[in-house]
Amino acid sequence: MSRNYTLRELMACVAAKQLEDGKAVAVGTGLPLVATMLAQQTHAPNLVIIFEAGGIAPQLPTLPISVGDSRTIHKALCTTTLIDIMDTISRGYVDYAFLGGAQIDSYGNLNSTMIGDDYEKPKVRFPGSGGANDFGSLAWETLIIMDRHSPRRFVKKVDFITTPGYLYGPGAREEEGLSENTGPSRVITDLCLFDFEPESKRMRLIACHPGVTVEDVIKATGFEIIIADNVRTTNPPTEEELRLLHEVIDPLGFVFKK
Amino acid sequence: MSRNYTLRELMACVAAKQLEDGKAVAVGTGLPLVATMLAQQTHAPNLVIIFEAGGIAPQLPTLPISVGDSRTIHKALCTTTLIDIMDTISRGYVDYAFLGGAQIDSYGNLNSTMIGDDYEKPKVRFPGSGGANDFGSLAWETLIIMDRHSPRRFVKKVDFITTPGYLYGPGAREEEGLSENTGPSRVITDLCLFDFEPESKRMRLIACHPGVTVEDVIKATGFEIIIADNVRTTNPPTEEELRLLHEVIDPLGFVFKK
Amino acid sequence: MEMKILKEGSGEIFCKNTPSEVREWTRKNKTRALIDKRMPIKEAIKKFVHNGDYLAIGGFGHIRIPMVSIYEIVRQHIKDLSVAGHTAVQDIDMLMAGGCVKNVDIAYVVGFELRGLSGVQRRLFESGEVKKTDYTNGAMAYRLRAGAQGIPFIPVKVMLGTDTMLHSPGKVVRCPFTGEKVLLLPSLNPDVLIMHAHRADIYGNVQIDGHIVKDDLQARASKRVIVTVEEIISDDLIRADPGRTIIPFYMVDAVIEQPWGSHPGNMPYKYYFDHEFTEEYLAAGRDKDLKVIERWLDDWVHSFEDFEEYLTKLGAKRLYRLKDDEFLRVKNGGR
Amino acid sequence: MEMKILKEGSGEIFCKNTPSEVREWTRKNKTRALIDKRMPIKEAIKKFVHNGDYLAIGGFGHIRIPMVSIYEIVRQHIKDLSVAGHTAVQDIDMLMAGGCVKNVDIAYVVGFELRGLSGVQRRLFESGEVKKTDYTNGAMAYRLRAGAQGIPFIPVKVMLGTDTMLHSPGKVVRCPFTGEKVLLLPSLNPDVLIMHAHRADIYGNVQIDGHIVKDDLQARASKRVIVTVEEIISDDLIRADPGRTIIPFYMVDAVIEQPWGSHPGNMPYKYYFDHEFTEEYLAAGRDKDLKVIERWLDDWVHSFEDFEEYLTKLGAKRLYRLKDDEFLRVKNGGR
Repeated sequence: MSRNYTLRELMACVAAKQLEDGKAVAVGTGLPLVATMLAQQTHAPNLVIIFEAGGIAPQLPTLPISVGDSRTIHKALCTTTLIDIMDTISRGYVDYAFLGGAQIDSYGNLNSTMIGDDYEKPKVRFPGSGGANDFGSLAWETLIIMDRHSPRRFVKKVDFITTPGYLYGPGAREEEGLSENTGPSRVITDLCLFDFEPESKRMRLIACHPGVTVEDVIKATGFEIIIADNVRTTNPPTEEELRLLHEVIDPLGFVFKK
Repeated sequence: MSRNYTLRELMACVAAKQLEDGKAVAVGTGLPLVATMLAQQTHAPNLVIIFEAGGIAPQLPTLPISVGDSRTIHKALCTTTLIDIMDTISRGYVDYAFLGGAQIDSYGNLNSTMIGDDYEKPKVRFPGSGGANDFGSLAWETLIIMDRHSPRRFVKKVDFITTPGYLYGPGAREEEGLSENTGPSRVITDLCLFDFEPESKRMRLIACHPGVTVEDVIKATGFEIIIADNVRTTNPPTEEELRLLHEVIDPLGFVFKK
Repeated sequence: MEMKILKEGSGEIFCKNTPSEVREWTRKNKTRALIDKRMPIKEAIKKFVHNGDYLAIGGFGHIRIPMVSIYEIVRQHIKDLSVAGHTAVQDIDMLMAGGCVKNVDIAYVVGFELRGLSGVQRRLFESGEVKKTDYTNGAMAYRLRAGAQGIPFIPVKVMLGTDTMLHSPGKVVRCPFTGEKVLLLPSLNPDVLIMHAHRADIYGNVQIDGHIVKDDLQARASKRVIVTVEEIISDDLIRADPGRTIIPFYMVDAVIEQPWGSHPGNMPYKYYFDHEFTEEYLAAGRDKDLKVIERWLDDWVHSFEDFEEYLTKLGAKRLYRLKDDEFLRVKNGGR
Repeated sequence: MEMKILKEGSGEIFCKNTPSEVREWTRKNKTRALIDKRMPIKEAIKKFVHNGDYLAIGGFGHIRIPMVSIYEIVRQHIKDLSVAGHTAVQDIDMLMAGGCVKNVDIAYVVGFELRGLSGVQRRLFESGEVKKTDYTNGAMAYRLRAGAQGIPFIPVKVMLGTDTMLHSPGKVVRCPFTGEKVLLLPSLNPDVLIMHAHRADIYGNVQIDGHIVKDDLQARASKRVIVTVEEIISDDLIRADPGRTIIPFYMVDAVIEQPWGSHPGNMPYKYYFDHEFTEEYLAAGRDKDLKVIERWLDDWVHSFEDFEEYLTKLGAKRLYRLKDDEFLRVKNGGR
């Protein structure tokens, strides 16, 4: 099938649409930040971007390559400390956190720590939480972006819960002491878009990308998924969105390799 | 007896001598600050003055009338927050705290909260701790200045322990959870100078002001005092000290009323 | 394993907000959008300060205090406030004289430092008319830090062993890591903060010159924040020096430009205390005849429509003298 | 009444200092006097960084990192360090490549963000050669805040319910005021902090432009503090703008002026990442032949007497290009 866009571009556009104008988002770099910048350039000009290293509401001149680099404080309204940002999220000011990971399970629990079953000698050691656990614990909604949707990444049980999704089901977050009314709300992959079924807190397919079938998603997912009554098809990127992605947001091709 | 100085001037000079050069002192205003400024003008030019409202190492142009006023940050090396100052004391950076109170007992416990025995309806309500309890809990040495030395102010049992001295004796501070090796070291009054006997942690007379006898001190004190083997006589203020007090430190006569 | 509560104080917790409730409230009631938050002080106080609220006050008792808001609260006869007496001097005294206060968390009140004790506060505290719980300046700051962090309590190493502790709500436990004793204090999330700063933009990005005292913590811990400023500046200037932003816009609900808004307090780098004004006020409050302080309030608060009339009554000459005092200029040297 | 410990993690606490010990140590070992603290970096590292120390690093992994100190630690073959991996990227990677590290408190390591994973760190962590305890960026910051406050533990509302918690030393209890569950974490007081800032005076009053990240907390919590700066300025300039002083002098043990001291890191408002340098370094570390990274260390660290030689090898043209990048200038536009 021929398309004039890549799956990563599509993911950025779908992710951007999850962000409401006038809200605040805590974000790392890479695809989540691209999506956030795209939202700001399109339907959400009044979206407030907050970086964990201390940058608040910068006017991003181009894509930062680190969540703390100079771009993240470019003409910011406030530069502060990491702990102040964590406190700010804890106090309820941050609507969205944008996360990814190496593995995810049906409750949206994320692993960015290790692959393997021996903590002392993991098969692969990943970075660990960074701010992900903090964001996923404290922000109101967690948006998750996972590319390379496959049974190796969408697993029944993650090797390590780095960042809490709904843990082991409804009420589990509250039972463990996490704040009420928080948790993952969307998972954007290179195949589809999930939300979480309110009753079971398990991942639910709500839209497939153009050309992807429900069957494709089922095959690519290592756990049983809930399928919404009407599975939509996501909109492909518009010409304008593609232009913004390449000319304005990532002109150096850090995320969308040239 | 005729003297060319007042008792408050003498107290300031005696208090100043308790401060070693190159140390840090947390201080309020009034007589303690006058003593601190005098120390800086004489033997301790490298004494660091820290104010609870956030001023660190200012070049005091004249006596501040509040522990937070503009003078306390005049050409300071750092202006910060109250909590940062408390943390700084807690971390062990502050050698001396300078306090006063309405009542004191033999262990150096200070009352600046109330007179009377009914907390709900005190006879006199005083300001409360302010930063005094914090200073007295956290600084290494607490220097106490008490004027109007009398049995009403030097009492067997204070009506309210606002700020901890040695509480109920040796080991009591540690038992209650306060940091080790802290506590009051000197009490400067308008009659004399006390330290605390190491074994009993009780007030001990070590010097009388010129013209004051040990008997005078005993009569003016509502509890039994320990008397050092050699009770010295404090030095009267020098001409230069008096000049500094009036011309440089308190030219407007806030503490030394004109 | 357990952490036993070894000792606890009997002090009442006047502020009932928990961090969890406050966070939920914030989500629903505070915008994160950059919107113009300017409004008249009258409207800001009416909208954001309610009878029975727990009030936090910026500055340090008579330094950088939000007097324009204090006067307006008195003028609007707001009642039954609980107040953080976290070094509270001229600010709380006026509120108590105006009959606005029911409860006080005391760290430092009643005193005007070198100027002596307040007649108004002594009367109200000694009669038991206004209720109180005792803390320390450090303790109150730590409670606010817990509130700002969104945790329900915080360990401290002050107040231990004293009556101050026994009249607080603190609880003594042993640290489960080191075994040492610490005092646990409940967090503090005030309903509303009034504060005065040097400048802000219309969105509420706030700059303060000199010591911050506790305004940063109070803004982070409080539900609602009213900021009066000496000057409103453009957001371009804010963006040119973002390290100066002590409080970011989304914490702020109202921005009011009011030069001299801290009078008779000391506004660092702007104007010094109006010493005579405060002495006159203190004398009125100390008069056994309660009509004297009432008359003072009539003359200086109730008879005015707004703060501009107050400034007019003070007169430019008097105000400019306070600038000379601040900058240690020889009085009237060049004028 | 009691607070029961409901659950606890198994993670080892690598930093053994307690706030009480650190405070006592501070009293005896740190001067409060204003003295000239300049010294060569070689001397500062020799004097203040010891085998087996717990090391904190300023900046944010590859932003405002104290590379001049990192290189010197590697050059001096300091061993058995425990390191706060509190977003540690280029900084910790070099230390681990140099064989200096024994234990790591992990919040974020191994990754170079968009640049991918580190070969050096994967090898050392996956073999178990370097030991670790897991935390989060928030958790590590809160541990430092407790250390800075001088309290032995702090409650947090993160890590709850996760394996991250189970591999930390955290303990879950209920708040004695609200009944909600919180996680208690031990405070953190590092032995030594190395950090790079924009400027300081000779006494160690430090200014940072832009985001502070965690340097303020680390300086307050740590026993010893080594500050390298782009520029030493007069204390008159410090006194003219004391609100800019992020770290006051008495916390600082050594001040070293070293322009470009964060290279190849990004120094905000000064120079951007040396992207190619880091890519080359990363490639060397990923090579299965361990000689490749050793050769890299020989070429860029061990063969130099000091940082000046390193800068000379980089060359002025390359360095000035990083200024252009920082200021988003068209490359070589005007040169």
